[in-house]
Amino acid sequence: MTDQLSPVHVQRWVHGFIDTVEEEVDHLTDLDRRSGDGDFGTNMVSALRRSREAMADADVATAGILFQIMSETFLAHSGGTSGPLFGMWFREFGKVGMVTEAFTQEMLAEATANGLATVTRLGSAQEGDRTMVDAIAPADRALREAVESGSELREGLRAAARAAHEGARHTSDLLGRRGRTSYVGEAALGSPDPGAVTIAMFYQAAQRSAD
Amino acid sequence: MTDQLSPVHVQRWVHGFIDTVEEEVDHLTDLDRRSGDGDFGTNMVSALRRSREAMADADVATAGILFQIMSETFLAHSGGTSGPLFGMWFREFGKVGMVTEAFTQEMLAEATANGLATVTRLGSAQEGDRTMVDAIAPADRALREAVESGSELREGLRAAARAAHEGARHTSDLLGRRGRTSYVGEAALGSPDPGAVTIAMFYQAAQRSAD
Amino acid sequence: MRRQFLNDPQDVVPEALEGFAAAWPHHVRLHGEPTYVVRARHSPDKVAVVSGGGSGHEPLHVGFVGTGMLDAAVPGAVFASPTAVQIRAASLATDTGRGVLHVVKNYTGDVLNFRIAGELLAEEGVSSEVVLVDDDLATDTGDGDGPGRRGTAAVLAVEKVCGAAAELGADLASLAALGRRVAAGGRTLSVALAAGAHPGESRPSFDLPADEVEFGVGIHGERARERRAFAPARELVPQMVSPLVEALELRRGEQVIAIVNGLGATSDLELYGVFGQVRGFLEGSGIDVARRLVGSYVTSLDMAGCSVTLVRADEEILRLWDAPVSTPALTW
Amino acid sequence: MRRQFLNDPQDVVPEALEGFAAAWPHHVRLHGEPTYVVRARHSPDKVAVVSGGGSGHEPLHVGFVGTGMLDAAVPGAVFASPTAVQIRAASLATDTGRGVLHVVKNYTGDVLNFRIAGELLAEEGVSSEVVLVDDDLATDTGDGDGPGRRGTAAVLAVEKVCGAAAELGADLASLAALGRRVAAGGRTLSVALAAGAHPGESRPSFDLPADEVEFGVGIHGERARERRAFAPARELVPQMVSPLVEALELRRGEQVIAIVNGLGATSDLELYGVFGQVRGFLEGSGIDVARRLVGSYVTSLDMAGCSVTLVRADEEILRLWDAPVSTPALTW
Ligand SMILES: Nc1ncnc2c1ncn2[C@@H]1O[C@H](COP(=O)(O)OP(=O)(O)O)[C@@H](O)[C@H]1O
Ligand SMILES: Nc1ncnc2c1ncn2[C@@H]1O[C@H](COP(=O)(O)OP(=O)(O)O)[C@@H](O)[C@H]1O
Ligand SMILES: [Mg+2]
Ligand SMILES: [Mg+2]
Ligand SMILES: [Mg+2]
Ligand SMILES: [Mg+2]
Repeated sequence: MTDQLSPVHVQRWVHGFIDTVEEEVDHLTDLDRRSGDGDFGTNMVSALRRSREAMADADVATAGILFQIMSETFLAHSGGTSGPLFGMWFREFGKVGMVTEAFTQEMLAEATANGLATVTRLGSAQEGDRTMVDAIAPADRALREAVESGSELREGLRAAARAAHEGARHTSDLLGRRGRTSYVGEAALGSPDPGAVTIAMFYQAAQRSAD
Repeated sequence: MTDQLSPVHVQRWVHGFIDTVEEEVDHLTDLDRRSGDGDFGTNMVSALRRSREAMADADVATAGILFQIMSETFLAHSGGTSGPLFGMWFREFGKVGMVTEAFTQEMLAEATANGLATVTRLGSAQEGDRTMVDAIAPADRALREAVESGSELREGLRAAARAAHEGARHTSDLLGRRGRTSYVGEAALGSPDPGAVTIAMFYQAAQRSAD
Repeated sequence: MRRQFLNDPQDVVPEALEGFAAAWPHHVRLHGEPTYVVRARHSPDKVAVVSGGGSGHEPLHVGFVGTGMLDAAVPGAVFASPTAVQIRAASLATDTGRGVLHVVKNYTGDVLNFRIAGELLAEEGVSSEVVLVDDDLATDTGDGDGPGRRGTAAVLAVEKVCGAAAELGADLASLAALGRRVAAGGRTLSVALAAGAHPGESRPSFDLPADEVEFGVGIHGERARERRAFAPARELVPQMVSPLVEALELRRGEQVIAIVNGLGATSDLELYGVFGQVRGFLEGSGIDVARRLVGSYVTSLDMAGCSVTLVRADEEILRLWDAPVSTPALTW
Repeated sequence: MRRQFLNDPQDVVPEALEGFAAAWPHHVRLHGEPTYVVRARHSPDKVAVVSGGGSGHEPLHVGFVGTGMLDAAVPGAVFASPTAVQIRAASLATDTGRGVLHVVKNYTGDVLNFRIAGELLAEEGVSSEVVLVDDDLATDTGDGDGPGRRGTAAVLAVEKVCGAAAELGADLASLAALGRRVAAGGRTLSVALAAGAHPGESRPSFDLPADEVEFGVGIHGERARERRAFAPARELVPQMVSPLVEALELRRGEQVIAIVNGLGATSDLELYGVFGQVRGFLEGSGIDVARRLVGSYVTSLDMAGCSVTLVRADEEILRLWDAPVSTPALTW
C-alpha cells in the first residue's frame, strides 16, 4: 500500500510494539529467568511505559521523534544491560528519521545497519553469542537485500520480521557468550534469548503497521 | 615488743596482706559476684602480684617505699573502681612513710586518716554506703583513740584490725549506695562488701606483723 | 556468629594502636608503658587538651589528636577506663606550663581515674581542669545522687571547640568554662538495631527481637532502659530529636550543631538518610542547623545503630567549630 | 535479622543523597533528574574528573567530590550502574571545554553506560576518556575474552591522583595515561566475614559457616569463588598481601600506597590491626609503604570484611597523592 512509513504508521508501529511487549511481559521475564536474572520483562515494560507517557505530549512532526523519546527514556531510566543497548538501538532510528516526515525502506535499512553496528560496538557481541544481535543481524541482511533487489517496503518489512523471528528462535540452540546468560551455560538451552525475541517483536510491529 | 614498724615489719605486713588476698581470691571474687560484677578478686590479685614483682628490686630504705610501689602499680595497671581507690589508699601510707625508716602509731593513724579522706573525696562514699569506707572509718577511729589514749602500737593495731573486721562484717546488712553494688539492691544482703573485707585483711596483716 | 579480624583478643587494643600510629605518622605518636597518643607536632605555649576513655569507640579519642583538637588521647582497654598513671603521663607529656584540660565522658571509672590524675598532677605543680561531658538524655533520671547522664557523642563537640580555643591561646580557666558551656548545651539519644560483639566473642552483647529497637542505648554494649517498636526512619527520628529539643529548651531561631553518628556497623546511606530527617524535623521547628557532622565518630564496636546529638551553638562556638582542624578522623 | 534506618527501600538512595548534600553544603551540590553530585565550587579551565557507579559503596563516589578529586559523581541505584543520561548530564555540567575524564570501575553495566555517555558526549563535541579500574585480583582469570577483573578500592587512588593532576592543569590525554598507569599498578584482595543486607532485606546476601571466610569477595554481595578457613589476622593478612605483591611483581625497595579498607561493618580497631600486619609483611619483604589509608571508603552496604589494596607508586604519583584534597570523605 505504502512505500513510506508516515508518522501515523510510526505511531502504530511503536505503540503496537509496546502493546506486544506489555502482553508478553511475563513470558519475557520467564525467558530471562531461564537464562539470566529474570528482570528483563519488568525492566523493558517500565521503560516503555515511561516512554509512552513522554510521547503523549510530543509533537509528532518527524518520523524519528518517537524513537528519540524512547531512546532518551531508556538511556535515562533503564538499568540492566539491555536498557542502554535498546536506548542506543532506538536512537539510530531516531537519528535516521530526525529530519524527515516518513521512513523509506532505505532509511529503515540504514537505521538497522547503524543499530547493529552500535549494539555490537558497545556490547561486543557477535552473531551466535545468544543476544539481541542474533535477531538484529538477520533483519539487517533481509532489509539490505530488499533495498538491493528493489522490493517494496511491505515486502522488505515482512522479510525483516521473518528473519528476526527466525534469528530469535534459533537462539534456543545457542550457548550464551555475552551478558549474564554466559554464566548459565547449558541450562539456558531450549528457550530463546529475551532480547532477541524483543527485537523480533519490534520488526513484527513494523510490518503490521505497514499492512 | 615494738613501738615502731621497721622496714622488716612493713615487709612482713605487706607480704602477709598479699598472701591473705591470694589465699582468699576466690572468696573475694565470690563476694563481688554477689554484689557486683565478680572481678574484684582477680583484679586485686593481679595488681598485687605485679606489685610484688616490682618490690623485688626495690631498695627498702624507707618505711613507705613498698606502699609507694603498690600505689604506682595499682594506679598504673588496675582497672575497675577499686584499683585506683586502693592505689590512692596505699599512696597515703607511702607518703607518710616517705622520709622515715619506721612507722609509729601516730604515723599509722595519720596515714589512715588521710587515706579515709582521699577515698571518700574521690569516691564520694559515706560510711554506711557498703564500700571499703565501712572498714576504713572504724579503723580510723580506733587508731585515733589509741593515739589519744597513749596505748602502745600493738594495742592500737589490734583495735584497728578488730574495728575494720567488725565494719566489714557489718556491710552484710547494708544496701549499696555507691559503685556497682548499688544496682544490685537487696540481692547483696547477707554477704559483706569485698572492698571492706580487703581493708580488714590489710589491718589484720599489720597487726600480725607487729606481733 | 560474629567474627573479627584479630589475633589474641587481649592484644586488640595495642595492635590497633600500633597500626593507627603507623598509619598517621604526620599526625600522631604512640607512647608505650604507659600507653597514650600525642600530637606529632608538639605545640608550644598552649593549654594542653587531653581526653581518653575505654577503647572500642574508634575513631574516638585517638582519631582526634592533632592540630586544633586534642594534644593527647589516653585509651583504656575495650570499654574500660585508662588508668590514672596513663592520664598523668599524657598530661605531663603535653603540658607546656599553662595547664591541662581534661575532657571526660561521664562514667565512674573515667571520672575516678581522671580525678586521681588531676590530684597527682597538682602535687607535681601541674594545674588541670575537668570538663565532664554528660549528654546522654536516656540516662537523665533527674536524680542528683546517682551517677548522672552518661557521656557520648557530644564529647566530639567539646573536643573540637576547646581544641580550637586552646590553639588560639585561651587559658585553662576560660577553656574549662567554654567546655562546660558546650557540654551543658549538648544532648544525645541513641538507638540500636543490633548490639556489637566484644573482640573475640561470637555473640553480640544483647539480642533484639525483630520488631523492637533498643531506645536510649549506651556505647558499652549495655542494654537501654527501654525497647520501642521498630519503625521507619521517619517515625524513629522524631522520637529521637523531639526529646532533645525539649531537654535543651531550644526555641525558634536558635542555632544548633547536629551530629548524626553511626555506632559502628551503620552504613553511610542510612546515616545520611537519618540526617535528612533530623534536618527536616528541626527546620520544621524553626531551629537552625548551623553546622552538622554525619559519620561514624563515636562507635560501640560493631553495633548497628546511630545517635543524634544536638549542641546549642552561638557565634563563639560556631567560630571555634569552623576553625581549622587536622586530625586522622576530622580535618578541615 | 538485619534491619536498617530507612523508609521505603526504594527511596534509600535519593533520601541519602539529599541528606548528604545538606550535610556538605560547602563541598557539593546535588542535581536531580537526572541525578548527579557536583562540586559546590566549580573550577574553571580544568579537565573534569567524573566517576560513578552503583550506590551502597559510600562514601564512594559522592564522598570524593570536591577540590582536588572529583568534579562530579554519578550514583546509580543500590549496586546498579547509573544511566548514560546521568553520566552525560554530569559531564556536561562540569566540562570546561577541556574534556572529561571518566573513572570507571570494571562492571558490565558501568562500562556500558559510561561508554554510551562518551559517545553521546562526542556527538555534542565534548571529548572524554575512560580510565578503567580493574584491580580485583580474585577475578583475574587470565581469560582475555571474559569480563576481566572487577574494579574495587584502587579506584580511590585513581580518583585522588587524577583529581590532583587535573587541578594542576593536566590535559585529558595525559590524565587518561596517568590514570591508566595508576590503575595498572593497583591490585586488591577482599575478605568477608559476613555479608551485607540489601536495604529493606532482613537476610544477608549469603551465609557463611563459622569456620570459613569468603576469600576474594566483591562489593556487590556476590559470593567469592573461594572459601577459606577462618584464621587469626596474622594468618589471613599474608594470604591477602602476598598474592598482591606477586601479581604486581613488586621488588625490594619499591614504593607502594597501601589501602586497608573496611567493607562496611568492620571496626576501626580491626582495620588498624590489619594495617599493622600489612605493613609488617611488606616491610619484611623490603617494600616501602610510602603512603597509606585506613578506613571504610569503598563499602558493600554493611558487609563485615576488609580489603587490602596495593598501588605501585613513583615520585609523580606520590606528589599527586600528597596534593591538597578537600572532599567530604577525604581531606588533607
Ligand atoms: N553484550 C551484549 N550485547 C548485546 N546484547 C546483550 C549483551 N548482553 C546482554 N544482552 C541482551 O540483554 C538481554 C538481557 O537484558 P537484561 O535482563 O536487562 O540484562 P541484565 O539483567 O543481565 O543486566 C539479553 O537477553 C541479551 O539479548
Ligand atoms: N564510690 C566508692 N567509694 C569507695 N569504694 C568503692 C566505691 N565504689 C566501689 N567501691 C569499692 O570497690 C569494690 C568493688 O571493686 P571492683 O570490683 O574493682 O569494682 P567494679 O568492678 O564495680 O568496677 C567494692 O567492694 C567497694 O568496696
Ligand atoms: Mg536480566
Ligand atoms: Mg539485571
Ligand atoms: Mg567488680
Ligand atoms: Mg569491674
